[in-house]
Amino acid sequence: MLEQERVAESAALSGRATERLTNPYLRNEFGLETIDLNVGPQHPAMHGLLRLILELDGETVVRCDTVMGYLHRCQEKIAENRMYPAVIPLTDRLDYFANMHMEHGYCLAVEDMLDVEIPPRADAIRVLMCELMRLASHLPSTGFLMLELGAFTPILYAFRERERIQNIFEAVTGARMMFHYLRIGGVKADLPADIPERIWEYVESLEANLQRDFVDLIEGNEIFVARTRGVGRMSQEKAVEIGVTGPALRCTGVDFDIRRDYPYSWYPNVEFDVITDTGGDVEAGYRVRIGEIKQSIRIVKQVLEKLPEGEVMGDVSRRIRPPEGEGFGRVESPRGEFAVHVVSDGSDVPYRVHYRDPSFVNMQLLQEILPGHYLPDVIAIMGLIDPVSGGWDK
Amino acid sequence: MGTVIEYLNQEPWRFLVSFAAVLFLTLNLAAILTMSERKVAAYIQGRYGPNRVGPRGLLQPLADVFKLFTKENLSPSRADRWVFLAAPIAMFIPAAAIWLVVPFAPGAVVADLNIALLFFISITSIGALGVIMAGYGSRSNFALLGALRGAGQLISYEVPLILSMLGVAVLAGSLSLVDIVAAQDGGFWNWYFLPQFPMLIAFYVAGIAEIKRIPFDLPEGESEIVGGFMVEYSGMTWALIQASEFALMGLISAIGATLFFGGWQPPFEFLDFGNFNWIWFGLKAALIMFSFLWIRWTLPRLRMDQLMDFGWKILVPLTIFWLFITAGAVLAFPSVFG
Amino acid sequence: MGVMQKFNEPNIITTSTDKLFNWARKNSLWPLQFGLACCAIEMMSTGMAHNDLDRFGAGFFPASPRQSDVMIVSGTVTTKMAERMTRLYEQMPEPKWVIAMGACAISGGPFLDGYSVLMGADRVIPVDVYVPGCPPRPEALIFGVMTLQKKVERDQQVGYEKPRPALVTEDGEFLEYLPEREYGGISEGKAPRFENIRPLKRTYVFEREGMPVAAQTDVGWVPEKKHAEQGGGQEEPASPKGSKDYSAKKPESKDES
Amino acid sequence: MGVTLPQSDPQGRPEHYLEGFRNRHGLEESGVEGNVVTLVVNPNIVPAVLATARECLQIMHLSYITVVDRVGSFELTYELLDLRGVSVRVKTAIEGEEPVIDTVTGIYPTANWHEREAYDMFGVAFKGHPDMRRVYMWQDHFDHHPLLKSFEISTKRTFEGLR
Repeated sequence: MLEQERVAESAALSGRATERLTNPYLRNEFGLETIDLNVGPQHPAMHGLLRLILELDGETVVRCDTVMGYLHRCQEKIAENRMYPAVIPLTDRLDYFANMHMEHGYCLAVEDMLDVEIPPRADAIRVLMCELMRLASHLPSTGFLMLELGAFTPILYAFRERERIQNIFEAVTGARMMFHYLRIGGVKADLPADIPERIWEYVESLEANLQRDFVDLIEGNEIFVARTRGVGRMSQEKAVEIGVTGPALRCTGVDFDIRRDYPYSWYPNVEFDVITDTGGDVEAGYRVRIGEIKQSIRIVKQVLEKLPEGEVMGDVSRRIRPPEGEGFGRVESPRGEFAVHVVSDGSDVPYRVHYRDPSFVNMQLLQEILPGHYLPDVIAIMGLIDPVSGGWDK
Repeated sequence: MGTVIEYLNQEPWRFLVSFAAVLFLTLNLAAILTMSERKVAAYIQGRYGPNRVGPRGLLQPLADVFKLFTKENLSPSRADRWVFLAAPIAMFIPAAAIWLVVPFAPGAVVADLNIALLFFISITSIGALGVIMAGYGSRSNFALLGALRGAGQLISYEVPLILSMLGVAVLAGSLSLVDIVAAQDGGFWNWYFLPQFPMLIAFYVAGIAEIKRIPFDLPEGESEIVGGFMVEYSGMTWALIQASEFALMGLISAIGATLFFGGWQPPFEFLDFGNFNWIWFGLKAALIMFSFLWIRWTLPRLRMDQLMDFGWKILVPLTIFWLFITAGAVLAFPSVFG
Repeated sequence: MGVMQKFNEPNIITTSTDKLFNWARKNSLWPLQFGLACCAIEMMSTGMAHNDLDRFGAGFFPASPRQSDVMIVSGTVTTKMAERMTRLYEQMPEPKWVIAMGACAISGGPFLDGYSVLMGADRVIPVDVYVPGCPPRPEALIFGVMTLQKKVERDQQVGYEKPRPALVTEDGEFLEYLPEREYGGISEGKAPRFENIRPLKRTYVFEREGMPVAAQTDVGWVPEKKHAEQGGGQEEPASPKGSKDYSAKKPESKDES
Repeated sequence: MGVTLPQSDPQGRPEHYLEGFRNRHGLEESGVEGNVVTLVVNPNIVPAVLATARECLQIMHLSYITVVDRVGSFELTYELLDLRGVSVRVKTAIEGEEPVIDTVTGIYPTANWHEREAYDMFGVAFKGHPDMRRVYMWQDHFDHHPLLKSFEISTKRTFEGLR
């Protein structure tokens, strides 16, 4: 009884499933005898809840179809049901590996509508927190890449560093992951007195063991090179065409970084260079991330040296009612360009909030470059894009 | 007491008692190795392993085994039931049977076959059959992929395994492990890992591939095909497959110690303990086992085509080339190589 | 366990085997790798070096549900995922437990008025331990695992009937999808409580040495006087305010909830 | 062959883009403030406008497509970036309850999933889209478009006091 129901159900959805049940040696339109592998929502290497329906000929991927929505938490509908400051905790849960950047994007969008002047100290603290968050996101993403290639140890070292950063975040904002630290117009509270030294110490220690734990352990490894060089190679036109942004785009050589090209917040007073690579494959993505970690350390040091004095909250009235109109915020999150478009109708509640999530757009790469790769390469390419399911499913 | 041992020494009883002892050894070795794997992994990764169960965590394998005893044995509805249930047995046979020919101490070997190496090779190929049965039996795409990868890998890595052992057989002039160990007496400079160093490397790498451990972890690709051929197994059937995998690991290190590091031969004359020489055998096998554990937690996994290229294009030519050199050396200087 | 089923109330044989097997199950709870959302990151950092879940024997995260005992529902369960979650729960071999980690898995959390969010994992699968927090700290999850270990310790093979999972109706016939009503109710953001999941009797008591008996309640410590007038809430099960019977009528009448 | 991007300082470029659009298409409104060019365009010439942006003006990146449900009509905003500091916003308004507009997937392939998401959330149909399916919601029996203002959620907070 169950079987017939499933067959009927799949007949409705797509014809091939039923034909396969009756004739197992079915050939698809390319004349290949393929099996459908359902790399389902619960899978150790799917960076969250993504279901890839891979049509495999042996181990080579012939066609790939992504099914999303397994973590669709209706962020945009709920945002239309909250007052302006109350949406900030929701943005934390968007891309839960880059919480600070999400808050920053939303706050920039709303401040774009209000004509509020953000004190320089608040801007500097925001940049400091965002760069620490970038460290806490790039390190585990290299760790996940190695975990998916089969090495279990680098992820432990990555999370050891992330724990230390989370201790700093806890001291500053009070929470380990969901900070709700930024406010519209500034920052909730000033840095505690001992935090700058602690951050300086930590950044020094990270710089020391970054070479030992991450670069030496991974970069020279022949198996890592064999598994990642030339895998998921894409040309610059293809990457820009698909709208890929962030490390996945920079690894093909296009040097586009929102912090430099569309400067926001305190980034103009900080020098850093945009890391690009020419490979366009998974190994280039790894190198770009390691380079960006070094750049973030450089930025954190500069911010700590030039931390301006002053209060941390602009003069914003307790009840935020931006005038009718639209606000735009664009931020360079560790995965790419995170943009927020807020439409207000003059009331206390945003009329419409639209998040442009980098993981959602970068994932279109899967359908373009996967055919022709082996199944283990699919997992490596997921490591190149490093999407987060809270982001793409909104 | 003496008469009982006399009585037990006769043929039918001697074999049964020793086979029971070997089975007991295999299961315990598997349990100990699961525990040591988790502890070694933990210390490599900078954390404590299981240390809440019993004194410093030593009862952890006991807890795991008892829990797996009482787990429900599920088998998928569309699975081919008999093949599904026969697969763990087929994978456990090589791990248990080959201990019969391994010499633990002088005179302490269950069956002194004069074709011990041939016996070892033929039995390990049953393991490859077990993997295919497991993958086919559980009727899921992931298991099918794991089984096909396993078949390709295990069969194609038996060739370098065999060739790397032939070098030792040529030197020792016999296939029996007891003779091979006897031929390596004297100090460690007589052991065969010196003249047969490339063969040792080939044996070691093919051994890792034979026991399906990282970097040749493809049949059970943890992060790609979720559990490979083991994806549908639960409870005791899964425990039997895990036990066979760890026992085979212990076995490969035991055979490696016997062939290349002189079995129970002490490294120096004065360290000879007479009948207690099994300490040396245990120490050498343990060192090789530790190196397997060490490699598992540091290296990533190879891809299927790289695995095949490495096996056929590098290991097989290396072993054949070194086999000719050994044979030439034995013919050219019969006195030196005896 | 054929022989165990013959007895209908615990005796010397079943209690001693219970003690042994419960000790074994308690010390090797293998959680299924089932990370949904942000709580999955905290679950991962629980398994990592800083606070190590492997110390309790629970560090081995098998990826396939066949080899796991505990399903840690860590993150928001959306309706599209609820059906997958029940299927995974069905595939786990029998002595299985569920830890609902995080506010989303307990009751929908910050996404209360989400149209596609399931208001808590216990609407579709029976949950044993709830770990509140958004996301709960790794220490909280370890405390949840230890609480589950205490519950497993008191497990009885005989005389305790585990609740049926949701995808099995009264007469034991399998359901392929969640019943239509489940989808309907959810889209209005107030999904009714699924009535043939009988709430578990809250017999659990967390023993803390040196604390007064009254303090050992499962609702946390209540001051002495207040506790008395609450009728010593420890004995009778704290059932929710009366689970409404939704099966009969379509829940389109807005005023009822 | 790499992607050529304009040099870094966005001095005269917004005006240059505005010129490019003005003399190629009839724009309802257009304006430049700071580095942002805003165009309001009739819905049926949106693909043409974006084609000129892509081919003639080398604006390579379509950031996102926002749909706003103004109860009677739908307001679409196409945000284009030229990856060097200038962004172009093309706005259109589609009347009626059943919005239909031509797809831009041919010009900017990245719009594929943006349009699928717009269809899933608002029901805006994009003519000529390769596979117009829902992205987030489940396919079989959920025939609402959740982000429409008409799709009420039961726990709607009313802010009478603060409206």
